[in-house]
Amino acid sequence: MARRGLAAVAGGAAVAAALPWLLDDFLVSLALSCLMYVALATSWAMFSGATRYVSLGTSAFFGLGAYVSAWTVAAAPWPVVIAGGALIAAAFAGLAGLAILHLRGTYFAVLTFGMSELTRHAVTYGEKQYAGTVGRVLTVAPSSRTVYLTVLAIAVAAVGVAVVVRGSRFGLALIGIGADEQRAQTLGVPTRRVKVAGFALSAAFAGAAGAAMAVRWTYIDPTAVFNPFIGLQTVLIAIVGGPLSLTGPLLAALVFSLLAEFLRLQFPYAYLIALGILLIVAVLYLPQGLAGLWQTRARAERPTAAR
Amino acid sequence: MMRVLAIALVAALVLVGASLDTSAQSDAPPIKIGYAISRTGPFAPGAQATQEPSYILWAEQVNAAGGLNVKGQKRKIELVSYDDRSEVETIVRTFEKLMVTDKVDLILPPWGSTANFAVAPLADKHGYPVLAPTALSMKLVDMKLPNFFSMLPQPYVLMAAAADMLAANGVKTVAVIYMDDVFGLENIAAFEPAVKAKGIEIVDKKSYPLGIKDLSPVLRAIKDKNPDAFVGLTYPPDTILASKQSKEIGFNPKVFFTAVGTAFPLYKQVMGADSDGVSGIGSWSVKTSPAAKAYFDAHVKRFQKEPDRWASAHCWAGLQILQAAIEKVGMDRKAIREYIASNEHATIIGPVRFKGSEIQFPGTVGQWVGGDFEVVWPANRATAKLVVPKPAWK
Amino acid sequence: MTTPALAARSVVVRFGGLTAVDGVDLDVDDRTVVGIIGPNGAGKTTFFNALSGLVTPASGRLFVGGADLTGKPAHVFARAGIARTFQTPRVFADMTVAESVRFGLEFAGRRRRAERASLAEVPAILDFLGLADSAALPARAVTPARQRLLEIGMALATRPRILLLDEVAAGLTHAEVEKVARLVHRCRDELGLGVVWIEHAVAVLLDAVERVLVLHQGRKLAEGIPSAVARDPLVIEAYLGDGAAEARP
Amino acid sequence: MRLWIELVVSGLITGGIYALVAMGLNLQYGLMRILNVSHGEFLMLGAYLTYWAYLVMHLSPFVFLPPLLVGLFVVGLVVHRLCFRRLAETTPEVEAFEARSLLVGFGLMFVVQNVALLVWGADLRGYQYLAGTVSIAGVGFTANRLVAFAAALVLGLGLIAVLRATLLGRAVRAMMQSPTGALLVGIDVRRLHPAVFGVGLALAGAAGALLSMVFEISPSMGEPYTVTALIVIALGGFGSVTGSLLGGLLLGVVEAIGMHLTSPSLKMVLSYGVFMLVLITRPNGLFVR
Repeated sequence: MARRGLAAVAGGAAVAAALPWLLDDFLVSLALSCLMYVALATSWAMFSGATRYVSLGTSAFFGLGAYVSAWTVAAAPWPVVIAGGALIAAAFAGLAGLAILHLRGTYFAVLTFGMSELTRHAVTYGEKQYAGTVGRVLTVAPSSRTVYLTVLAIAVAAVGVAVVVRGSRFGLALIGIGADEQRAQTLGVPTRRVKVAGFALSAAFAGAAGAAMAVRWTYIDPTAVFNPFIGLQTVLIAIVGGPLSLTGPLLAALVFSLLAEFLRLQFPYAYLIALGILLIVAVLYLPQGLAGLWQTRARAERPTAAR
Repeated sequence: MMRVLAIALVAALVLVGASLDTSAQSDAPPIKIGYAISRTGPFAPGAQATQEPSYILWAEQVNAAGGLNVKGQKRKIELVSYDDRSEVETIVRTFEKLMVTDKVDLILPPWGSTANFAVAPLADKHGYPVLAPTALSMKLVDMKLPNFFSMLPQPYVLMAAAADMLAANGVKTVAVIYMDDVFGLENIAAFEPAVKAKGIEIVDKKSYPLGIKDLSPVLRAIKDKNPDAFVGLTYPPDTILASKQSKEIGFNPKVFFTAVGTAFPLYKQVMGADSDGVSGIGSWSVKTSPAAKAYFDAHVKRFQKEPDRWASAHCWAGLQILQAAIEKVGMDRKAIREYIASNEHATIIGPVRFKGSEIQFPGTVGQWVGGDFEVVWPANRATAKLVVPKPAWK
Repeated sequence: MTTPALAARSVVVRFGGLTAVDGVDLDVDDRTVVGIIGPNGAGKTTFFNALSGLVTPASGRLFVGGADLTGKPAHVFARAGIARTFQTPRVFADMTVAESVRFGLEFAGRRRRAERASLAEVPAILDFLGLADSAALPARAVTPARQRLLEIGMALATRPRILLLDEVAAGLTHAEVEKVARLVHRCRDELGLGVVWIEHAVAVLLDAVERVLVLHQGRKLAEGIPSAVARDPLVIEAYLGDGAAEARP
Repeated sequence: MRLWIELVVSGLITGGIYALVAMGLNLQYGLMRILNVSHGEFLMLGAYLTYWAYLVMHLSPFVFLPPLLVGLFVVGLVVHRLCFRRLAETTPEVEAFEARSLLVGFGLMFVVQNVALLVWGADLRGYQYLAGTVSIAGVGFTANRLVAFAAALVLGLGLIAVLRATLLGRAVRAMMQSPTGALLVGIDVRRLHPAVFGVGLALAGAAGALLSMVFEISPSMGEPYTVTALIVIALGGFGSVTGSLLGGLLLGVVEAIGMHLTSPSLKMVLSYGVFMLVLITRPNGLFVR
């Protein structure tokens, strides 16, 4: 399974990598948005889907990545900037995880939301106090093609890592924690370590995505990059896709981004109403998410059964 | 599976792109002018108060008159507009669509500094001139983008005018609050040296975050220091909040100045007679020129609401400049850009010209006088006489 | 004297103001079956939670194979060879029976205990329990009795030294209970495990264990061979308030 | 001393509204595990309807309050029937239900917010009602803030009284502790749940009506109140309506004093910091013994 999955990821990535040479700027941008949400939703589902620790904190990691980019892009090579965004986000998630991963369910969801708002305001305050500004202008920026390929690489890495994790003991531990945390612990899973590591790993992708996307906007401020909607939309996509499946969030990221864009451009005044209704209908009538549509297949693909 | 997905993605992308290709055919092809602006999200109140109505009104007026005169041919305007959801990434993507996919003839800017920061370099890259009525940041001007023109005077101009006005009216002490964002920070940075140069002492200086719901603790502390003037470098909700709460605690400085939103008709609606004597950023009134009056009346007729007395008219002036440029040099964007950059333009806010990205327009101060918002500073722009001290809250 | 496989010394567990376990000692050696009985609320399950590391005792010490594990998280206990089941089966509902068993092997059961004759393969464990024909079913779909067996299977997959069984016979028919008792003995004899078995239905237990410990209101009331404990007046009195009929073997 | 009185009273006034917003949300969450993130949207709806009634029909917000409460109650019944009933039937497992009801909430948020946009436009709006200043012990307060506070308190205490004094109310409270208890007391959950959901929306609407007298309104005004409600609920404890009342008042006072002692810029850092700290260290709320 893991090998087949990775091969499929490579195939998809090859096609996506050719897009900047085939399509115009707008369609490439649209593809970029899709890829961003592929990266965010897949990495989210890798941790939150498996463990059922529903995190609304993706925007915190995304925003931190964006700020790392703003701080360093003029001085450091591009790969270092991206890696920096990923590392800072992961380190932050690790520390935050140590403090909050003992609470489950709604508590965790609300806490992660609070964490991302707290981060936003703390960055605002810190920037104002120590840099005398809240927003930052990024005049040195790599070409949009570079940004696209970078986000593609992040998305591919997110999917690839999700596939590998799914087939690994680490992934099994995450699923065990989601099924019954105490039980998993009594079977020898070091739950705390696994949770913190999983949370940090998933945050790394959001941080990298934030670092890559920020340079597109010339100017970033906390309101834009810590926008809670980034986190909410990620959760929404992952759950609509089917948080326990691999392909579900991926597919939902594409469907959702394209659908939202299509509705926005076709019905400029009422599209969010349509989107809201579609979302409600999807939640009510697809209890397993989009992945439920090919449920039987997904079952056969379960890694532990296949091995 | 993944390969199928990837192909499906490409197909869907192309489909979305193709389905949105809105090309209308007619004998005299219309001029396609595109923009994305906030109809939803946090930027929407600002965008809908000061910007999009003017775009719509302008296109309607031009079309009612038969269209724009382009090289002897009357061509109508076709607006291609989208909601930008107040999201920077969506703004970038939509403007790419407008310029690259839709290949519109011209674009109109989005609302607010953040959005213009994202759009200005993009428009410059594709060679589209932009006349931005709601971008207020020296950082943007300092990028020296040839195709970017700011229709608003920058903070150092605005704040210098405010400081002049304060000094001329015998203000010795001032308390100031400002918002924690690019608007507040750039303005406070300009305000401090401006008042210090005039020998005015800042007795209190406090910043506050977006979305604040209670300023009374701050205002009470300020009241205790009894400054001659109060200056709020505020946005509409906080402008009104600061006013209401100053009234609540009976804080009556000689000059009460608040920034964005003071010039909104909403201000008078919620403050009633208390609006009298409140000053703020504003640059025009119906008395400024007959053209301004005509704009005002047309706006009220079309939208059943008044335009604000600051950026709305700058927005309209930008559209006037664009119109003049098209009728003078045709649809060549390079020529339009040159025309804008190198001429003086007659607009409803008076004659303006550009130096780099910056509009050459004096800083002004407005005030609610006798139930209307008037320009009161400097004297040569004034449409009414400045009232100092401000009458106490009723 | 050799070090016991599991030793609890004056273990105290408190919840807020309530003392659920109050100074209990217990030694368990390899290849023995120890029973713990006591009326409802005696602190049996809480004591198990302490023995498996799920709750940290307020005072007292826990030794596994001589090593002091007091205060360590539950997975350390699992890796040290303490396996347990839960009163209401806590199987991984969405996993198959085989996957559930594999889970234990992947974690605590991963380390080889060369000196033990433990079961190291999923099929071997399923065969041992007679669950082979359910291997591919989701855990949620098998009968409650089989879920109990699966619980034991998951525990065995950690390749333990000590097996803690929490009311594995509750609600079963007489014939099923007999089978469980045989299974417990096989764990002792074939796998060399030390077993601690909590049961509310005392009659079943007294027949199957070598030594029994009686808990009452968190304290150890009596300890000894079943026949002696069953005649202990203190024990009988404790059970009178809770259904004396059950207490007689 | 006068300053402190001012700060505390000012904080209490803000906190009263916080409490009212939080109580409705907490009622829904406590009883049904629906964390309705569109709560603020219904608050916004209440605000707009009140504004509209005032402007078009010249009705005082207080005259309009009873029909508004009834109206939003009915909206609540309909929303529950259309969305949450089916969800509860198809998703018996609590954690999954919570996650999915969160998504339904987002859907509702999109719908309600944009319906308001279509109807009223995006502009900031407001009106003048009881804008005069009242002096209490030498400290001035705008009449509408005092009145709004009083109304919030009356509604909040009224709700608590109903929950404590009536049989049905006590059953609701019992169920908020243990959902299975409903079956034992023989309560018809299929009727009770929509009703309580409706009450939650009605309370949100009432809060919106009161807020519209004090603050300007816009279609996107609701979200921050949802967030504040969450903070208050965390302070007072999930599922504890009385806790929400106290938590709201406490948060208002803490913010006012904190803002005075530090800087308004730190206000948000402060609120979220307190919120995180309380959740991490006392997940059941500050007022649980």
